[in-house]
Amino acid sequence: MSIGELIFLLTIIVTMGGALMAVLSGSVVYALMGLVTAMFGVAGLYVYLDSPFLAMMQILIYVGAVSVLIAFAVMLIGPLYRRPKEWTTAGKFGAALGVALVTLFMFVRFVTETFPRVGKPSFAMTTKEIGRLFFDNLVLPFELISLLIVVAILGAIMLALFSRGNK
Amino acid sequence: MTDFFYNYLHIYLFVALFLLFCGIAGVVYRRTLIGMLVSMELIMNGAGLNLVALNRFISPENAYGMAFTLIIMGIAAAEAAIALGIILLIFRKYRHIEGGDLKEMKD
Amino acid sequence: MTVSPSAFITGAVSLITGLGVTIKAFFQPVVTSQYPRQLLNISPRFRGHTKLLADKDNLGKNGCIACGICVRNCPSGSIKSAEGEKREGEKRKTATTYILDYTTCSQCGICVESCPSDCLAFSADFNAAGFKREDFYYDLVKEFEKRKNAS
Amino acid sequence: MEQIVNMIGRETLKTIVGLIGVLVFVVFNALILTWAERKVAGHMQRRIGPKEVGPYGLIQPIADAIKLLGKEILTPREVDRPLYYLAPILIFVPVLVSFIVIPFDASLQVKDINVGILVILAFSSLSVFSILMAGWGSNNKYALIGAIRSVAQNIAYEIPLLLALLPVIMMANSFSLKTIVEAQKGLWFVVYQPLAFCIYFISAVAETNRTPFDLPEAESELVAGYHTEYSGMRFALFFLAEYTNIFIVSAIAVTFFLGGYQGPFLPGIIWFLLKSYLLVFVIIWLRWTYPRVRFDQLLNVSWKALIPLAFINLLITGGLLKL
Amino acid sequence: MVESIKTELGAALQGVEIAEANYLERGYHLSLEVASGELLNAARFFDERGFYLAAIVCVDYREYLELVYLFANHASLCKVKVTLKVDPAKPVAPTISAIFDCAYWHEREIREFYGVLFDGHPNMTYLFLHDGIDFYPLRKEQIPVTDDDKRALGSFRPGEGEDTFFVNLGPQHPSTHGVLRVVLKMDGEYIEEAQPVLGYLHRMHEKMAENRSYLQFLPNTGRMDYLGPMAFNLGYVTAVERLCGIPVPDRANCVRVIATELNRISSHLLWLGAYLADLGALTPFLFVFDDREQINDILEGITGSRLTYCYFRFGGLYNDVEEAFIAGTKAFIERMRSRFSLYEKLVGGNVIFINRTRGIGVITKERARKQAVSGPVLRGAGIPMDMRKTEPCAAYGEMDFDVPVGTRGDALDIYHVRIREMENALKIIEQALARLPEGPVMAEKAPKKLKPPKGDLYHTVETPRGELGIYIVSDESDKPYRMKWRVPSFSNLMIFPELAKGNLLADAVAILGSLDLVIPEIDR
Amino acid sequence: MEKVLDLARANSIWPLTFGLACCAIEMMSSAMSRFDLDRFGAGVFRASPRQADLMIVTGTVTKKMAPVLTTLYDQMPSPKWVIAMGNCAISGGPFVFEGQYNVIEGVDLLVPVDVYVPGCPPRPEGLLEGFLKLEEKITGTRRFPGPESRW
Repeated sequence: MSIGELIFLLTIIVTMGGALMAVLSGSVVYALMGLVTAMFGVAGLYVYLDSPFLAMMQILIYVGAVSVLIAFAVMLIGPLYRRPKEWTTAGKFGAALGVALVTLFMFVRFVTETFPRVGKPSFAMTTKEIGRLFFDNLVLPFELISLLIVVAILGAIMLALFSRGNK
Repeated sequence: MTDFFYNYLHIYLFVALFLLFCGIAGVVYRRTLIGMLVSMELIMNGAGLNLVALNRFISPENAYGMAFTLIIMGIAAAEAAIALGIILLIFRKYRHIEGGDLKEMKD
Repeated sequence: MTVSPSAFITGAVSLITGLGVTIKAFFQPVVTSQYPRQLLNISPRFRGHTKLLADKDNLGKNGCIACGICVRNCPSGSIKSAEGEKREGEKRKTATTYILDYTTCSQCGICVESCPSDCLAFSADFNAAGFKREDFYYDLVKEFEKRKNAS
Repeated sequence: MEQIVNMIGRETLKTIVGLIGVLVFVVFNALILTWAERKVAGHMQRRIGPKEVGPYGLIQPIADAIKLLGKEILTPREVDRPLYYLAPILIFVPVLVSFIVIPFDASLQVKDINVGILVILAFSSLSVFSILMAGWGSNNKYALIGAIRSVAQNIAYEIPLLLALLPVIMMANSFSLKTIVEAQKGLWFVVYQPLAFCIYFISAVAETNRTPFDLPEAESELVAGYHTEYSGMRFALFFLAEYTNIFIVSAIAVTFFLGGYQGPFLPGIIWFLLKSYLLVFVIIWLRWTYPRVRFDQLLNVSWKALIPLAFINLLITGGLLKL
Repeated sequence: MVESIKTELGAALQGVEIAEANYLERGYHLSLEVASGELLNAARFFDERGFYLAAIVCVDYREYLELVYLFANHASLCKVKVTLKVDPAKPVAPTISAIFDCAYWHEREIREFYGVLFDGHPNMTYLFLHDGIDFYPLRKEQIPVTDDDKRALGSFRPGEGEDTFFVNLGPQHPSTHGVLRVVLKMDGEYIEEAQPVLGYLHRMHEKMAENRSYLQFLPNTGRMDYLGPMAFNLGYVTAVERLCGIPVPDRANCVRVIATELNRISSHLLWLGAYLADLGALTPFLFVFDDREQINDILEGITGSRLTYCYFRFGGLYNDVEEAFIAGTKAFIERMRSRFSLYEKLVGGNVIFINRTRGIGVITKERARKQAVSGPVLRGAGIPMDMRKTEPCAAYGEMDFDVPVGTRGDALDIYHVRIREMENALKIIEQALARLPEGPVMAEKAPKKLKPPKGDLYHTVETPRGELGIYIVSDESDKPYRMKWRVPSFSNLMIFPELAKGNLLADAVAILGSLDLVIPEIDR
Repeated sequence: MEKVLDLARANSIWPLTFGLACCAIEMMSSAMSRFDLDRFGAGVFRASPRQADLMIVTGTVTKKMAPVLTTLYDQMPSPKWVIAMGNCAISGGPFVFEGQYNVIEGVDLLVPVDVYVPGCPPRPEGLLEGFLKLEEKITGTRRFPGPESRW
């Protein structure tokens, strides 16, 4: 096994472990930490898929923006809030087992049957190409997403203002 | 050369599936809204991974998968911002963030 | 916080003048007096703890007559005892022990002012420090003898 | 795929050596900077600063470091242990990653990644996380408020920081730091982009939590902010990371706006360090001059001034480049 | 003014005898004794006519406890003493905290030191003392605190609840300059409620005063307000001189003015530095200490001490000044004048500083009167009240100086008032130096042992922080029967909870700093 | 090894920002331009007890303050030191009298004190001397011959 494979396996374990932690841990903070771990793992997988740009964007947006936002909300609410019990130990175990079984089943039943065991062909998509695509074939989704983000920002600001003024 | 682990589509798809089901389990069983949000993000991550992997293996001549993953990221960010605004608002109003107990959403 | 351009400019100018002050100070000489190496000129009136002065008529012995006025007048009871004995051929007593508990002294100078024989003065001991509280229970008579022998 | 195999195979050694070099540099840099900070502060306040420990007090930071290492390793009872332990370690990851891609000289760079600047920016968000973990894990109110402030501040200033770097990326047509430096053969980008430079610098000072934006550790309000409960070695790690971050933001500013390692006569590395430490000096200088801004003012500066300005600047740059 | 108040008061309170007092001997113009039913009427009367409540003093005469309410006026010199006798076995009095807000704290203080219950007071918890004290410290006889009382008193504890988030500012906190503790109830970064907890440095000065002779108490004055000890010294010696009728030589008076003003500058300088340190700028702190060192050198040259000077004596000074002092002071004036522009550049003009302080902690004139704030804080609110002008002691009457006032009443105004006060202090010092006469510095017939005649006196001086009132009751012995210190910081702190409410945590620090508190003075 | 550690500790004493009363002003003075504690590496005042090595008790400790003070001391990681600065901290100073009910008569009753610096307040030189004494205690040797005590 080469170092590359080893790291790849590690990345997968980290991703899956993080996902499990995100779902199963009792405290929201740990769930968030799990989520961040999983996101990092996915970013690592993107590197293996020859798209470092996407990996960096994954970290930048998911870790840098989304999870920080969630963390921010947790901290704001946190000190005042007694966390309810989310999982019992048995429930945790069962859930993990269930997820694993379902995944395995789906994987065997559909994925392996649908997609062939292909090797990775060579690939030369650069950041430039993705950009081109956005302004070419995908211009409508791109515009829509921009609009969505603007609306989201406005909405978030409005919500924040509203809650402040409400008091 | 090509028989490294990381050259097989199935592994990526397996991880993506795993993320998806973890996310679903979380959304269903989590009681706090923030916990649900975390699980939603997991689902989105799974979807993104799926797209990129398929793009990479099935149709390497274009980059639609990657582009859509970027779009998903944008949506995730926007969704997180809005969701958190709502959660904070709910918290201010009801002093808790447990989804199951939110019977009335009208005001 | 709407900022008009002129306010913005004055603000920026004020920030830069602030930087100017500190960079000017950066190149000015330091004002530090490096204590163990250098000493400040401490005022001769500096109030350390008290010390006994010599008798005006007889420089060989201390001037304290153990009258106890300072003991009574001290606001915080720092002067524990001032005892003396009457030596032969002298009109007044001479102190044999004069215990000052410096750790309760407030350096107000009332003892110095009230001393009828003007034999108390402030020492210039400006840097006392020690490892024990008891280091600062001074016997001023013994200390006076020590000073006398040293000079 | 070929690339990756090659990278891991052949360049592993180079990367490891580079990492060790980076570690040594990080420690050395922090030692120098703590000394310089105290010395500069001292002279700005017309005093000497460290002097008695070694010549010109140069041994001072080493004494501090040894002392901090020799302190009792103390874990407060009420802390959330995993988070508390992890935070000071995690704050170091982005620091190390950033050093990998910074070109100290034309040939002195651990790895030239073609999305270099994105690596730095992406990983810098990790430091926010470690601050959050520290604040939450400490189970201390001051630390928590400090952490919340830090996050809000980082969210607010990450955007103008990025937006200020984008025009340069557009002009150089690359994410790679080395290419950006090479693109400044003629004129430095600061000449074309003075506004972007100012915005970047302000945001960078805010990102490193330095006065006048040091709200997360505002001493008069929050005792010591997010690292209130940390002592000894763990505190030293935070300290180290803070000073390394100062250097990194200066280094990026130099790379992006001040021509990186380019300069006449002297070797590139000297020019690079010279420029970087000059900016570090400015940051220290700011700290010892200004009072701290208030929380709402801090956010206002970013949302109402820096971000719109940066956007306008970006639009103008884009337009001009197309023409 | 005094006449009209007297007739109006006579009309308002039927059947109450109003005595005119000799102001020069007693420090107040009118005195009247009311029954507990009429106290509220009297308080309302004074409230309507724009008086402020300078202090409430309790005196234990063994047969009865006497509550002394001292009213004074910002507009003109008219002080009224209202007394109320209370049964020592079952001490109850009506509260006037609904009319004068500052009574809220004064009454709490009296409750714990004398055990007087105030009927209708909203919060009678411990303010100064800790739980372990089981007697009323200032009563002449040791009376144990009953269990009921103890339970009712109890020291302050922040309530525990799910929805509250408390932050302690102090007692060990970088921004409190000592051991003040403020418990802040927070909503995010905003303050919902601020509650100061005092007494972490309660050093029993008032109790000590009853145990010591007049002279022996003198060193304590410098330790009450360690930043402006000269003014406290001055207040105490002039009070005792006024009580005993000791004349003071002209030269001593001039030197007193110079020393006090120098001390005022050093106090304001330290405030400036500490305030800026609160706001996050450390360099000004060191710059002002540089200037302070100059003042310390000058003052140490005459007093022999750097901080707790203890320089004035009844009837004069501890020792005479020399040429070096005069030369040094002149040099310092030169130096200081040039430093103001530096501070203006570094601090006053700095846009961050202005934005941090403008509109923060706005004090209206009405609030200032109700809370009886004084000193620069009061002048920042726009009321030109200065005891150096209205009741000049030492040689202040012959000095020409301005009383700077603010317009908005915010922290920035208070900053400007303090800076201009320093400039005026320089002016005063210059004048005093110019007319420094030759002669002795100690009155010739200053008695060795002081036994003031029977009576009471309310004497006020302007300290760097505001109105210092000393209320002395003498019973012809060599020790004061009761000595109450009406300290400026105590009154100034009282306004803080109100100012902090609804502001950011950072603003609270800025407001607390602008009040310039010295904790030992508050705690006494 | 232990020696190097001691040397480092002695030369990098970070005090806790902990002002109680009058002496706190003199403690600040000694950190300021004129005296500059930072020369000895001791100028880094930390507000959090977790990061401090030295507690300078500057002033009167009252019974209300005592639990706070001991808590702070407990929060400091060892090795830690205490300097009792000023007479109040050493023995309650001028505030000790018969019937006093609120002052702790000496901070050494609460926490172990390493160095005592008497005075009311001591001059900054006194505090610097205290620091040198503390260095002496840590390393076992006195670094500066230092100025003689002047009686």
